[in-house]
Amino acid sequence: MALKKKDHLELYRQMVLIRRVEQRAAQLYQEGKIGGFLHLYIGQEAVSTGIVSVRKPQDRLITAYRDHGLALNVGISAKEVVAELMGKETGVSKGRGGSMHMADVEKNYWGGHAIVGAHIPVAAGMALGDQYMENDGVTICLMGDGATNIGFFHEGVNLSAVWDLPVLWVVENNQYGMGTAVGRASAVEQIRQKAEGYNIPNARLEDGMHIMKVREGVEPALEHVRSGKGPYFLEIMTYRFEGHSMGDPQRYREKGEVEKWEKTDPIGIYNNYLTSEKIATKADLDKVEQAVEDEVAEAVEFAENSPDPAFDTLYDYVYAEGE
Amino acid sequence: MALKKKDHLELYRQMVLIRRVEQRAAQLYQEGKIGGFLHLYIGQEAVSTGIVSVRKPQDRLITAYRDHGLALNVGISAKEVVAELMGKETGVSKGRGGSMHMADVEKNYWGGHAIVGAHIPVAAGMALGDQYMENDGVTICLMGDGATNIGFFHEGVNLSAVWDLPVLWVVENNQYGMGTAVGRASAVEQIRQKAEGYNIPNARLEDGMHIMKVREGVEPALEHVRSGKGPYFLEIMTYRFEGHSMGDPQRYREKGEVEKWEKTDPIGIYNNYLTSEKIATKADLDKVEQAVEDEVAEAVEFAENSPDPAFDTLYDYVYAEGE
Amino acid sequence: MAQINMRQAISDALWEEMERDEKVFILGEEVGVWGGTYAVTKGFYEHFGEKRVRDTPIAEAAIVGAAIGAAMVGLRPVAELMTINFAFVAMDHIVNEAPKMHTMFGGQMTVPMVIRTAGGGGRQLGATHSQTPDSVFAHFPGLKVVSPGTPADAKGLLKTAIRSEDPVMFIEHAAMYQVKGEVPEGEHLVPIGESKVQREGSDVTIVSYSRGLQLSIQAADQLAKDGIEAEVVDLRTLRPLDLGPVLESFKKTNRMVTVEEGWGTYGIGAEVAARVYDQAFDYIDAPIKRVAQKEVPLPYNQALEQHALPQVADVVAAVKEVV
Amino acid sequence: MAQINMRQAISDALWEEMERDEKVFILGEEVGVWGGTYAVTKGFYEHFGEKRVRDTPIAEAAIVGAAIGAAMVGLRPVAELMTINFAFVAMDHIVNEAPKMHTMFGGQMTVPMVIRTAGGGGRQLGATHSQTPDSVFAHFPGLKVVSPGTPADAKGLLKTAIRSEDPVMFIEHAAMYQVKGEVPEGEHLVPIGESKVQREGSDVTIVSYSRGLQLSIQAADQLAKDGIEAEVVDLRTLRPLDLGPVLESFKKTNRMVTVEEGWGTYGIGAEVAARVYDQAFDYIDAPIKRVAQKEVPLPYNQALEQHALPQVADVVAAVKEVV
Ligand SMILES: Cc1ncc(C[n+]2csc(CCOP(=O)(O)OP(=O)(O)O)c2C)c(N)n1
Ligand SMILES: Cc1ncc(C[n+]2csc(CCOP(=O)(O)OP(=O)(O)O)c2C)c(N)n1
Ligand SMILES: [Mg+2]
Ligand SMILES: [Mg+2]
Repeated sequence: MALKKKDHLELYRQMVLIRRVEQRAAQLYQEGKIGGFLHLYIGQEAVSTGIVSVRKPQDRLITAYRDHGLALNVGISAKEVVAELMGKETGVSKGRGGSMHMADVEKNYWGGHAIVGAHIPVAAGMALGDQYMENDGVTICLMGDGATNIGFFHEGVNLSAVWDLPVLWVVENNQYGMGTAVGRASAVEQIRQKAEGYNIPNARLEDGMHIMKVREGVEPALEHVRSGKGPYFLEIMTYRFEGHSMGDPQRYREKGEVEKWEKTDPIGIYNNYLTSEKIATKADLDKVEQAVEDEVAEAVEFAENSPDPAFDTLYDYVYAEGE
Repeated sequence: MALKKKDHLELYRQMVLIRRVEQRAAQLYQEGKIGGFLHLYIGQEAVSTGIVSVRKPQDRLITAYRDHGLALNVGISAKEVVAELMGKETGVSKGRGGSMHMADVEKNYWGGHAIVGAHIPVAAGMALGDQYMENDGVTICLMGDGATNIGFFHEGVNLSAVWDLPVLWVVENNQYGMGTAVGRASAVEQIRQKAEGYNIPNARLEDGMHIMKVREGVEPALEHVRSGKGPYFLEIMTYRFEGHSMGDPQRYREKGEVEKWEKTDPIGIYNNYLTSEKIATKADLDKVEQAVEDEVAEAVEFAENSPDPAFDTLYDYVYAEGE
Repeated sequence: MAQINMRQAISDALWEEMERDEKVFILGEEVGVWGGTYAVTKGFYEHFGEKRVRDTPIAEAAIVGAAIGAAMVGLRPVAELMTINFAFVAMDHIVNEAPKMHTMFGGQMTVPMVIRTAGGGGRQLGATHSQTPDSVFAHFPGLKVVSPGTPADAKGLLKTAIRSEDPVMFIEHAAMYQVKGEVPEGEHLVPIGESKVQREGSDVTIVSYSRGLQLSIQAADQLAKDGIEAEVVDLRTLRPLDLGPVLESFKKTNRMVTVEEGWGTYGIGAEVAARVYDQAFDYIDAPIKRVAQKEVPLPYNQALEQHALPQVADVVAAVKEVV
Repeated sequence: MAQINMRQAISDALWEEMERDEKVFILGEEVGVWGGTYAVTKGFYEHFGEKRVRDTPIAEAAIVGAAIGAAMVGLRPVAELMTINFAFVAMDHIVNEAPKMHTMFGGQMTVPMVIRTAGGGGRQLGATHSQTPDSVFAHFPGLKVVSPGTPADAKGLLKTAIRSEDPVMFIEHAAMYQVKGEVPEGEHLVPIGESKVQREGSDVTIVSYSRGLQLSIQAADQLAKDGIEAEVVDLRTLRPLDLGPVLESFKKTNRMVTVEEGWGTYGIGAEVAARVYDQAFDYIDAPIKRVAQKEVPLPYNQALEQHALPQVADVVAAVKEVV
């Protein structure tokens, strides 16, 4: 799929939108307007944006709690995202889910799951659904490096291989699970090696900070799965610039580490790429950025003015049927 | 460790003892004198006997519910084993555990565990204990092929690698987990490949029916671990001649499969080996067999005449301390 | 009406629902080739094929997790956990994923799935394999928990569960598959969340469910010989709990005994008693007695195990205390 | 006596026990380099080193399983589960391994370990991360379950738990680490299995524990202004449950309210109420009222979450109903 200028601008817009929404969210958190956990995706924008840019509408997405990126990529409006963060009835999950639980089933985005790794067998089940119903969709399941150590990973990934399920496993290796560096929690050098234990074809994408490389790596993996060859396992190297959640003292980082990685800021890289390849001018990009600023400001205003869920709706979604 | 004649006769005795105790147990089960589940080890005797013959006293053993073999190998008397099967106070676990829960801590045999794979992290913890206390013992953890698909396996084995624990993982690949052939439950051709996902050195021992080959394979693996190089992962090929437990219709076997494997009966093979290598005469072996017959008859009598646990002991071992 | 046993009733319900709706499928350990460890799905694999009767690896979290995922995207999975004791292995998915999805995403997803499993003791399976921890699952809003005591209810409730839009945990009793009873022919549906008087009487109300119901009916028959007419109310559903018929009966009898096979502490009877006292305070003539398992992990020895389990005589004695 | 907060009290208990006995060690996610997600083990890694303060992979079953194994061979592990919600991931090991080992092998093994974890809601963490499922764990004989409500008890109970020969689940409340109270200096041990009157009164008995205790004390203070003197009994241990002080108080006041943060159905209050009715039937002047969480998975929105959680006003209202 060759990208036109407007496609590039759209991808750039998404990445900037994620960044700005999250930066604003961090402020709102400090102001006490957002509560609970807030896991920022800052630094990893190229991964979700790259993936969503090559998926087809029938491809389902599911991820862990670091889920704002995908939410914005699939087209949930900044309004609904910010409103959800503020727990409002107008939020994408009606204020029930918060930061960790954003989904939009209409957009084939299945959330946002807070128990580490628990969504992995669930993703296998979604892929089983498509296989059973003979749909040609692929389930794309994102997870963190830390999640690959929990039993759910083993059971879900093995099942996908035994049953040849149409699922693309994507590990976002941002090099830490909370404060634990990959090497202190996993015994292999590359997480993709874990796929060998399930006989699943796999690769590591060394540069997850460059959206074009993400696209290049994901597209064939996705087509592999779509063509009926069973699951595929992709490790994508990236980095989380912020703390794990708000209030992380970040004692676990090596000195200078963040600075080193910030030089590889995925937005900076893309900006550079677009201008140096003459795909877009600086003015084009500034315009995109300004539009995003406006959108985010509007979203915050919308969210602030939205109502909390009414008390009498407390029992509304406990059961789908009867009680 | 070169074996003398008397050592060979002892190993032969153990294998025959396991076989006869279990055959007798199957009868007692039919007579209603043994209840619950009864998982026979028949066909796999060379594995446990070979392993125990090369372990040192400081090496801890732990396994799943198919645990009579190890129990007899470590020297729990046939009396205590049969009494446990019959639920008697004189049983090795005082009639509380039954077939699936035999242990003798004095003999460094830690049971007998009925939840598939749950003992794997426990074994890692035992090895951690030795590492922490700077003992030079190795924890030898046996498990079935089926157990390698559960999350516990993944978590326990990974931990052993990350922490360099002195544990020898042994998969007894008897080719089925209940009625499910290995290939229907695991995605790899050889189960030892799973160790690659943890960067653990590994091997498959193709012939687990010949006790000499088991010894040859296990000894270096054990020494690898003992020398401080971290865990080792060994897959041993074997076969279970009987049903999974009593009352298994065995619809899952291929035609002629059992017959084919029975030709490789580990006791027959060893008998053959001992006589053809002129290590022992047929008369020597007959004598061993006769002694075993007598021992088993005595054990059954002992067990039948032993008392049930008294009702007033019901609460005795619920807590070690207070209530 | 036909007299059929519990196994057949459950099997018929599954069969009919699979014939009716091809979105219904079964997954679990040994449900296929083996025919189900309790033979409930015997013949299903041959008739419906491996797509709809799926043997899984030993991986309970994957079984329940995959069922959740498949349900989310439109199928109607019936996940079988061989026994309720293994439900702990899938605990997160049962209590923390399945029942939360609908509410956490503001009603966007439903999880129309059934987890079928068998509980109960008395079969000498030892402490880890003999539990009746029903209250533990029924503690969680979002989950429906059903546990039938008669073949008719088993059939009717299971069919309703399969058609329900919510996750339902369906708890059978491993020692009751042979119990016979009349089952209406044709479409027979029993609503979830309705208790029922299973035997009429005027002197005392016995509240129970599942195997406790059996004990209660037998006790009532014995008590009748002494001129005591017990009314037996079957809860059938443990969440949502319907106390209507219980209170109605109690207002007539003013005396109550609760009967459950599991441990009493934080068990079913405690909740029933606490509610009845609260809601029918003016009708109480004697303290409510609870009959339950003695507070120990069940021992293997048969006599000791039976000593720890509630017996008909215990129910009779409890009733005599209150009348 | 020093005024210290709950965090410090717990931290001190751990520190002192680690200084006293070098068999005591800590393992869990982020307990080391990070210093504990609730900062309870801050400074421990630096002082005791990585051998005794062990960061683990995200693998709860391995954390608890390894602790069990280490305890079996002679160490005294304190396993930390970041929150009680993740205890479901290790459920089998918590309820089906640790509490069964001692009894199943006829007393041969003990499992002297502590599982420290934090429960509770009110911090906008959403449905999967906000639970108080204490009764679920306290249902199992063989396990001891402790949940302190004051810094002094937290310290004294944790020290006792670490010295106990039995597995103890030690449940803290995530929103109470800042709560201050007087803690005796020097060796301070509080026995497991003893309830305690935390505030004296003569008009009504409020039974609670953990954060419920806080609510109860605050309610009692308010009630005092209206001339109602509430006696507040703190259960402190949920298994074994000590009703001595509860009954004693109730025989004086004849009125009771139970307060717990978790769901009422199959919760703590139900058991307390059922026992009190049974054991003090002649002293009851009014039905016992239970204050508990509304029966919904907790929503993210702050106001709605608070609406679902029990409040001081609810306790006051319940008391006014019964006096
Ligand atoms: C089962 C479970 N254990 C622990 C946690 C707490 N926790 C939340 S995120 C996290 C780290 C996950 O790391 P990784 O998978 O690498 O994802 P990342 O945060 O880096 O995106 C932990 C331990 C949890 N949510 N669930
Ligand atoms: C967690 C759990 N799930 C299911 C079972 C039931 N079960 C007992 S043995 C067994 C098969 C195990 O197969 P394998 O590990 O190959 O050991 P083998 O019986 O061949 O020795 C199963 C499914 C169990 N005990 N525990
Ligand atoms: Mg990470
Ligand atoms: Mg096997």
